Amino acid sequence: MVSVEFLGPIGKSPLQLQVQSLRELSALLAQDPELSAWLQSCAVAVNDVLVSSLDTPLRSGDRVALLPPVCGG
Amino acid sequence: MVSVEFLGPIGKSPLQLQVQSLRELSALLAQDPELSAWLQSCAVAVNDVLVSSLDTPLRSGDRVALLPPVCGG
Amino acid sequence: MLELHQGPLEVSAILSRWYESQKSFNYGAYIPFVGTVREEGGIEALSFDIYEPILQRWFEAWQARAAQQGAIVMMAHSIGDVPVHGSSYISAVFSPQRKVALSLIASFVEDFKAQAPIWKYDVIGGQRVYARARSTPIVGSGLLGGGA
Amino acid sequence: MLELHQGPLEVSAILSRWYESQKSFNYGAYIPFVGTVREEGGIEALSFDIYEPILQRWFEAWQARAAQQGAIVMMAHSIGDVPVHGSSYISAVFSPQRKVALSLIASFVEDFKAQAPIWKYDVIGGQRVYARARSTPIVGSGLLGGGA
Repeated sequence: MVSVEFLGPIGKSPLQLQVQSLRELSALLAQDPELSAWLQSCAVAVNDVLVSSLDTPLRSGDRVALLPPVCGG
Repeated sequence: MVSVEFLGPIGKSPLQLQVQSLRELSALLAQDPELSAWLQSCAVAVNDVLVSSLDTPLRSGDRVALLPPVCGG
Repeated sequence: MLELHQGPLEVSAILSRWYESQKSFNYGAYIPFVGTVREEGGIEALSFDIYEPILQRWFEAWQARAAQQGAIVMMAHSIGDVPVHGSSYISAVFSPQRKVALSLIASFVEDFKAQAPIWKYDVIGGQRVYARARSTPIVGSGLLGGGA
Repeated sequence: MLELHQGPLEVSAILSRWYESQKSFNYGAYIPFVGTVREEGGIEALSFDIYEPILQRWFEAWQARAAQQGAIVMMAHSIGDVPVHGSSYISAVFSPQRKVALSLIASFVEDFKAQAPIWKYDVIGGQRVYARARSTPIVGSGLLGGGA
């Protein structure tokens, strides 16, 4: 199981999903109408490290986070 | 009479001189061996305004100041 | 040092504490940046969410980058509500050299605005509204958006 | 505000006083620059002479320049001796906008170093030695040096 967390303003409870890669996760999340608008503008972290490839493998216990546009300060 | 003040590290007492322009003053000061080394590196103010022309006229009562290289902070 | 505080920052206390903590270490320049909540658009306050684990990594990367120039960086940020005219953000650079310090504070603050995992909300009539139009997608955003 | 003080600056008090004086005026960014005397070359202190009338004019020109961008500048400097690890110089910018503030503090501090009529001396063994090698001729210097 991989946990997926939605940070900041997305306001959606975490999910537990059975996926092997970010590519798989992407396809799954795109089906959620509540999320599809966010996916275009979110960065993605795996175990708190930002990642840049859809081929990033996921293992059971991994934590994925979606980070919407930021504005600190 | 024009007063000429030597600021900061020059360490020379003010002079009272009878000169009509900065050009005249320049010629006069160049004769002072104590000063000639400073003239190349000093900025010049007349009545506390920095000036850039040797043709700046001087009137009686004007105050000229020589400002050597600076280093605030 | 990265500090997170509930509510507005005590600006004078923080500036003074940071200064005192470093004054014997021969840094020639100390440049803090203090961000204050502006009264505009009828807001009562700004409010902030922070994701601390990634903020901490971002900050550690900046500490390493500053250290390569002999400098150090510090940062404090608010969590939750900060009323108008309160301060929500302070960062600072200490450096032996003036030019390093001036350049570093600018790039540190700009990268903070673009990358730090912090979300801002306008508080209007007691409601918290995501400041979407003023927010910046983190570099690499949209990775999951091209999915089949 | 331009402040000249005998001896080292009370950094925390000045940063706090300036901050408090402006905190209700809706400036989004406050950036002070604090200059500290570094221990190097065996000095005990730095010492400063200031020619105040021209410094005041220089500062007023910067106030006007800052005002055109909706910002304000402040400055404090020491006269006389400032021991190692003491502060001799603080400047600051308040601005509605972050980018204006970051750009203004850099150009204000750099122009200060190049133009402000202040002379620095190393104090070594109780002697005051003009820091000639670290000093910069004011723009237009040498006017009287080409004389016949």
